[in-house]
Amino acid sequence: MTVRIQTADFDVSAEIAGLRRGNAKIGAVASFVGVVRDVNDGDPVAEMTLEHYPGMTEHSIEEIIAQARGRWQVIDALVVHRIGTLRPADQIVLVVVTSGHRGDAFAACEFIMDYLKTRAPFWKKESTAKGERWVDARASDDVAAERWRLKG
Amino acid sequence: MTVRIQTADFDVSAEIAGLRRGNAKIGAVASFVGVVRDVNDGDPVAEMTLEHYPGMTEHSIEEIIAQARGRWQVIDALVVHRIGTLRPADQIVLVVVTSGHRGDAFAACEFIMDYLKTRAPFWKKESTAKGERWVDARASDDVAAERWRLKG
Amino acid sequence: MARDGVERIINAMITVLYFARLREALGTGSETIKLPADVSNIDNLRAHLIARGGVWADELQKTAIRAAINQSMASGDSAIADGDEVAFFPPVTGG
Amino acid sequence: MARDGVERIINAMITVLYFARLREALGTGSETIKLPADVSNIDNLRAHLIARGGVWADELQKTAIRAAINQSMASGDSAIADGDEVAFFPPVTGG
Repeated sequence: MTVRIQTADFDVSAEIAGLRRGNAKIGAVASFVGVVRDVNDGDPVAEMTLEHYPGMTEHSIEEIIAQARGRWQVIDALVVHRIGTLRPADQIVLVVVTSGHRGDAFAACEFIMDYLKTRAPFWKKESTAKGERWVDARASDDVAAERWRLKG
Repeated sequence: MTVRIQTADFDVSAEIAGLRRGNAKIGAVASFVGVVRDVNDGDPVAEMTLEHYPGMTEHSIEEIIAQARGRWQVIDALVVHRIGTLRPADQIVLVVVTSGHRGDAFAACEFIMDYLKTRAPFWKKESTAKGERWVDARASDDVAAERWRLKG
Repeated sequence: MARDGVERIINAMITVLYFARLREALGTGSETIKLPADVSNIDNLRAHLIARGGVWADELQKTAIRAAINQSMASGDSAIADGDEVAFFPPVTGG
Repeated sequence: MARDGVERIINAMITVLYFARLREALGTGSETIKLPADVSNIDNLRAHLIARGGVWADELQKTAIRAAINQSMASGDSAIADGDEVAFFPPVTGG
């Protein structure tokens, strides 16, 4: 399991190659990349800044991955999350899950992403023409995380 | 929408970058890579050969993507599928879906992959110590494709 | 006109393709055949090919065999017409 | 022994961290405070900070405020002990 918080950008191919290295049991690789959009809640976004809680961020994501491993056949998982100042079209977060089969890889990848949105201590601040504003948590993210309680 | 059948390998980062280019409405990129495993049905696999039905393959995948677009908010989608001789750890197939939001991206990506496994005319032949053998279709793949009928 | 129509039907030709395990077992990947008068759909064509006996009977009697007409999945009662490209193949195993 | 125990409790210190909107509104990201005798859990600590009035009352009264103890999510009745790192922050918005 790998969890990295960094200001630098990441390369999806290189991260997948690193996670797969040496394991020929892997048949499925599910990935997710979150990207900065140029509009949020109707306003053009010029840039955003991501703040986090060092230490707790890593611990909470490791805990999320451990939960996914307990529910699905996961060979390995990687989360890279950027902090600092990002602009539209920049990559924000990468989740990669390797598994023997695609159903497990998809489910674990989406589960990790949904829980990361509601549990990992990151906060976004956007710069728009109206000034800076902290992004409010979305009820839809709580719903997305909550639905995993019904399964498994 | 992009559908490519090729013998050459693919680079996930480059394919994602190509699909995202110029669209700042994209907030979510879900990807899936299928990989050749070194064991199938208990036997070590030395290599495999993928045969397809030129023309019908492309049409059927375009149809699968069109169905996904009708069900979810998909900005764009890409499928690259390799043919010819592949070895363990080689990449076989890539599905990438871009969307405004992650729920749509994940669902459409998994739907395309599940339907591709049961509808797109590709056939795998494996080389094992026991000789060559055509891979049988899996009932689990039919189940995976069938469950999408219950939703939406 | 009627004469031309009869002429066209009598000379109706189709291409039949075979893939994967089926192609190997039959020893051919494609053939062009004159459409027999009693063949109007996939079930008829399959029966016509099974009547050749030998590997044709063995392979095409398998229930799992799929068919396509002009590169779209077809069922037993799908109609076949002059110039069509018909394909028979095992269940797909890509991805 | 009993004397040492009393000594330790009297001098109990905790670190309190504030993040994001809360950090900006309060004008501070962290402070080290002596744990008051009547503060044994998150609800008590929050009430103690709200009693400072002004922005402290305004911000920490918000129902959405989350808390963590030693980098694990905590609820109102989670116990606080000497040396703990306690954090208050708005709902998370990463990814």
